[in-house]
Amino acid sequence: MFDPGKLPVEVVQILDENGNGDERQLAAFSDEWLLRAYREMRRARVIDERLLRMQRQGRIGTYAPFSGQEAAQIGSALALHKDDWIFPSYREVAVCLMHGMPLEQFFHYVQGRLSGKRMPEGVNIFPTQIIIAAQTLHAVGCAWASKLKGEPHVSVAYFGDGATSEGDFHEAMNFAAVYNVPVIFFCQNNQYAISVPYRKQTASRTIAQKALAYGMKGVLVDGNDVLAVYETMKQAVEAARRGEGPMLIEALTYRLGPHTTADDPTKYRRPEEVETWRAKDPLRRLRLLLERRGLWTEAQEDALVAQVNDEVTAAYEAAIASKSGSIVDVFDYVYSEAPTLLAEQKDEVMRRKQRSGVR
Amino acid sequence: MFDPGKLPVEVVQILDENGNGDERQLAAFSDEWLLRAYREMRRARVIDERLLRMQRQGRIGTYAPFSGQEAAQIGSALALHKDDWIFPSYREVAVCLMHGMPLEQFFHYVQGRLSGKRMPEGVNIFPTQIIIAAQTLHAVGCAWASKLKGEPHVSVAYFGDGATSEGDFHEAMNFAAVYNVPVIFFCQNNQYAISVPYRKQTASRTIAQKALAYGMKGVLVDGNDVLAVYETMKQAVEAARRGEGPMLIEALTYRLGPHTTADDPTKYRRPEEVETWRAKDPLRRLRLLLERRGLWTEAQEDALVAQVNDEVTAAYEAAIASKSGSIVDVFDYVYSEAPTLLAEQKDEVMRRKQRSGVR
Amino acid sequence: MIEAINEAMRQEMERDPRIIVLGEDVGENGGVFRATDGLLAQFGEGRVFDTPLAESGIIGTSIGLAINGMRPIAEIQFLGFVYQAMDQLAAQAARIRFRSAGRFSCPIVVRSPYGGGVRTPELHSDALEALFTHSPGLKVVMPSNPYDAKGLLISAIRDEDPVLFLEPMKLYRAFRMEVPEEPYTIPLGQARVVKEGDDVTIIAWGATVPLAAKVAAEMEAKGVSAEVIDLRCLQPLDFDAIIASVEKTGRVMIVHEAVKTGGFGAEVAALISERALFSLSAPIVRIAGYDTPYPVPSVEDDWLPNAERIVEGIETLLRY
Amino acid sequence: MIEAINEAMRQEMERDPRIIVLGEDVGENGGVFRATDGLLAQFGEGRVFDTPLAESGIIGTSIGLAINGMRPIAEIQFLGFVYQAMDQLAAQAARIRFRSAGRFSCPIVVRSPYGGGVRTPELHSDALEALFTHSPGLKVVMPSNPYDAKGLLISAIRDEDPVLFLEPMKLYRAFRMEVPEEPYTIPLGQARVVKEGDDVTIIAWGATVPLAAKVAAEMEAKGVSAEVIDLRCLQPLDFDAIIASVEKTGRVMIVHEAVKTGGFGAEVAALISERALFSLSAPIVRIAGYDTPYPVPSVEDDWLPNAERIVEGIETLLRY
Ligand SMILES: Cc1ncc(C[n+]2csc(CCOP(=O)(O)OP(=O)(O)O)c2C)c(N)n1
Ligand SMILES: Cc1ncc(C[n+]2csc(CCOP(=O)(O)OP(=O)(O)O)c2C)c(N)n1
Ligand SMILES: [Mg+2]
Ligand SMILES: [Mg+2]
Repeated sequence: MFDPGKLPVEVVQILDENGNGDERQLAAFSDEWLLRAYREMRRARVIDERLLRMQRQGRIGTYAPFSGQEAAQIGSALALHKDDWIFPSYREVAVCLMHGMPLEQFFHYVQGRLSGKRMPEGVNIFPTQIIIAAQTLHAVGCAWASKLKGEPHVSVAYFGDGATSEGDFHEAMNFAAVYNVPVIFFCQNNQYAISVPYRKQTASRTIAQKALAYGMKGVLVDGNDVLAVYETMKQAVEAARRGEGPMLIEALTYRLGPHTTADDPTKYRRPEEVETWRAKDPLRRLRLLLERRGLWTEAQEDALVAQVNDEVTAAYEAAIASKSGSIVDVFDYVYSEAPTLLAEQKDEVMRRKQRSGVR
Repeated sequence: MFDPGKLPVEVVQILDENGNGDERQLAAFSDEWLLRAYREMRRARVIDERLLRMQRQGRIGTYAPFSGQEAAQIGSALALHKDDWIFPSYREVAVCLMHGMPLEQFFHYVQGRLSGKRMPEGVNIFPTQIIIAAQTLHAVGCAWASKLKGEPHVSVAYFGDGATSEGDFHEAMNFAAVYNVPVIFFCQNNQYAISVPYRKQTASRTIAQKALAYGMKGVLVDGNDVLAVYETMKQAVEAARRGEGPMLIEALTYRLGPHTTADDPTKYRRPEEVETWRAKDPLRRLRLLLERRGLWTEAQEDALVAQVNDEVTAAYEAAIASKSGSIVDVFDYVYSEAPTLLAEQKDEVMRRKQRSGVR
Repeated sequence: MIEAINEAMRQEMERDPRIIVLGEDVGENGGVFRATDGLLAQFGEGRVFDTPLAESGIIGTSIGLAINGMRPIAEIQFLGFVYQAMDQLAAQAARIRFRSAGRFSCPIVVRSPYGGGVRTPELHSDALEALFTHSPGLKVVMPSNPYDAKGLLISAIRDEDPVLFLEPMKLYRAFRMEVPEEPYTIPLGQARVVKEGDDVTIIAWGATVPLAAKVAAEMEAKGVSAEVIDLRCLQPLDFDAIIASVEKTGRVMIVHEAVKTGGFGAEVAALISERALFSLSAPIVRIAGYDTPYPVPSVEDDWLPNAERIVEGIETLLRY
Repeated sequence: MIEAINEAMRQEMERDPRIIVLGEDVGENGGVFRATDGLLAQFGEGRVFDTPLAESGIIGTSIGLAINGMRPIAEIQFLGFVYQAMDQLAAQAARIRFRSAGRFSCPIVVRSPYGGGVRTPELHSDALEALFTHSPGLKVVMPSNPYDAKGLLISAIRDEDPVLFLEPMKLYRAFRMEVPEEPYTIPLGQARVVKEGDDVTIIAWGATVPLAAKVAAEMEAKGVSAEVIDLRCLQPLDFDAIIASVEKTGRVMIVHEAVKTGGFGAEVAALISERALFSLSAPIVRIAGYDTPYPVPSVEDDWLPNAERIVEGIETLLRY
């Protein structure tokens, strides 16, 4: 009898909520690394907060904020090589920025422009996936190709707790294990799929244990501890690169904000719950450690925030200033070459555009 | 870390390959019960062999034989109440016969008649599912309805090892556990999905452990031991009836014949492998036990075989003799009432039929 | 319109205890558009279910619920996600009656918002009705205003067949319209003449109906008398209403949001060219989404059928 | 035809090491119809993969393989199972180019047997091409004979877009036809005039082409000159070939196996009624599957388009 009640559950943690941890384990992280991780998380938080505000001001379209999930995103992305492949959902903005997505491009995206969809050449990020869990299969295929070509790159599928309920997640996990390909399934369990809480999503105590169904290893990590996330991810990535196959990582975290700017979380969760999680904020605990080590001051914080704010403003303005695409462009990205009937439609649109002048 | 390599694996077995077992455990089964189980398995085997032969003679259409899986099918079906619901795939002929499907109706089915699709009123068997794993969701919904209505019936989804790779299986397991509904997932792991062997299907050592991904219990049972299958199934069914929710049962067995009559298994498996499994035949081991107890003779065997053969012949002839449906009937089962354009098509067909006479 | 839909479900749930509601975020949250708002509070956890995130699971379990005596109303959060449930809809729900030669039926309603013009992310705006009108066994209903939405949804809920009920997202809050408080039904398969006219027939459904009606009203001022027909239901289809109008005007325009090629407009045009060919005095015009994926928000208004394109189409028709 | 398909894959795999084959039972077993027979033996376990039983998984991983430089040929064992992969085909593969604004393309070929007349169980005979011709970004190819099958498949494999390659199961072993040994291509999007004629145009694809050709030949003896056009590709569509023939004959019949309502025949009829209306001297006739689920083997021959129905249709057309 396989009894889920008897599975031992451990959570990997290095830095606790108050910035404390086992000194021997902490010693593995250089000051430089700690500063970098903190700076990246702070940058991500500032960008997220700005984007949220800009959406409220009507400057950008619907936006899915990630505040609270910085450690999971930055910690995992820090463990990757530039040539590794990332398959994000809509919430992995911090991951994408770390992995080379220009901030200006993201503005194109949230302004609903076609140009927002094109990653620069050489940035190995697959277009943001809207269909929950569909990208997990693409990541497996991509990793499979790396393996067949003998290339050392790892693919990472990012997804949420809700995504684990979809059939595609299951098929992806199974294919990955059967073909033993270098893919990491990185789940940010932020406790909610829009309004649906974890306990309504699955009766499984953890997501990590779902790996057992595929003969795969699964790890549960404190997703608000950037050190633990990095360490876990690094080990998984190295194992995958060595040909040891896929792994599932569950990063336990929390979405502090709404699901998207169209969502009102007060409909489905109590403020006290949010407060409990605020105490576990990933930035706060690392900052406590840095301060204790005398590595970070209020002045540095202010300077960083100001700098990122300028960066955001500049990126936004550059996006606004660049020419917006038109309906005409749409026809160019359907096939390698537009079939006759489609080309006719494009002509019709161009004629109409010309007649009515540039709008 | 959840490490699949560390999961202990046990197989429930009561009767071993040579018909031996722990006497205390065996004592729980009455002679009557043992005889009934044997008779049903023998009947199933005779029917299966006849159907296979009839297909080779061109008397019936494509057929998916189940020889080797009698213990799994009969053992599980014996543990059910008539009001319980069964959701079979194409291979659960023995289950369906046990649960009330008239043999004659099955002949209608394999002769490709519409009438073969209609279970008699009161027989709670859902139409044979062709789309692998799709029925697992129907079983969950049906069990959910029983729970909502406060009825004590259990639903059973039957499927194979291959089916566990489909997204629908995953979604069904997850829904079942989340809503804690009285459904049993009964997997006959017969080692192959057409030509694909178990090891290419999943990297998981067992199917039973897949239950852990859903916070569900999973049991691995020797599927060629009708006593173990019955006992395991009975416990699962009773627990479900008590409101303790779903369970996954993996019955380890083997498909001795081809996938279907259109399949040539010599393309993908060696005769020695089949021989190994023949030694584990579910009928043989129970017969050895019966004989040791002096409950069964060659004469009884011959009489039973003859009787079932007569039964098959009679059912076949009755099916042949009954009027075959025509294309006209097809239009009556699309909607509760045929929309105008569909009714027109029916008229067209009837006119054509009349003009060309009954063909 | 969203209130009319909510009211229809509430009243039917009061009438029939077998009706349950399930889907993603339909419970506490009341649906991402508030279509199911208040239902959990009124009917409790035994009637309204937040499901795991799995569309095939939602439809597949609904089938099992239906054959065992329940009447599920399932929500697919946006129609673009229905691809995940195609097998359960088109190969399972649609064929239960057929597969069991009438022993079982599958009375489920699948509600889903669809359509563009509201600046959604990718795959939230697709109009995919044609996938289902090509799937025998399914009924397909597409209301264009609150009154119809309520009456058609109640009919759909009471229907013995699986019904796909597609709600034009853009119209959810576009109307102020008095809707009778008491429950009422509108038979599935009856088109509605939105506006009578003699010169041109405009056939539309769902989101494009108010647009067509508006353009028709404007054209009236210019001396063009356009008849506007709201199909309301694509399956069953009120073919008589179409033919009657075509015979009167001889000029036909079909307006839908789905991509043109293989859209349901093709079927309407084909039926006309089969049964009323000689009534036509001009080639049939289809105004539809272009043959591309639904585009990005910044250009969607130019992609969707709009007044400009409809006027152009009418002018083309009148040239004959 | 099955040999031609096998040969096309083999020769292309010899040419291009990026090509791999994956699907259920395509390895050891060589495919349930032997389409991939011998490929595993020749190219080994690094090029030919028996996959787990999961259609969405097959297409979804093929996409990932393709964007990272491989050229996967995926098999869906029977087209009726493609519903399970609808999202990965219509919402993913089809939109990769669009979604990445041209950064990525998705050169995969999805082969699948389809069509009736061979006494299969349920959901093994469905003709579902219309689901994909309504999904921009996909190409849809449907050969009707061994020569075309080889040339079209090689083109599909070399194409930069996702191609759905639908093989009429009934024709797998229906021909003895000499097929050139060397690799050759037939451009996607060119119809073929199977037989010239002046009185009636019969438009068909895939399985119905030989049937239409046979009836046309028989009608010739009765003094009716029917032109038969094999579309070969539905997307891109050779619309010029259709118009040219319609302008010549003025009488059009479309023959396909898929259910009539919403089938690709509707699109062809709609296009004609849009662009060649005044060339028509008779209403367009569609001979297709009826609007029911594909039926049981005992009655399928009466359900499918057959000679009797085609002759009837021609007689109807000639009455005008
Ligand atoms: C197939 C599909 N179904 C439903 C949705 C609508 N939807 C968007 S986000 C979301 C919740 C996702 O939850 P989770 O996977 O936990 O990710 P999170 O948003 O928490 O990061 C839902 C239901 C979708 N985009 N795709
Ligand atoms: C969705 C789907 N994919 C593929 C098939 C074709 N097919 C029929 S049976 C089968 C193998 C099933 O294997 P398993 O689940 O182990 O059941 P078994 O046949 O061994 O009883 C396959 C691939 C199908 N019927 N449905
Ligand atoms: Mg989440
Ligand atoms: Mg099997």
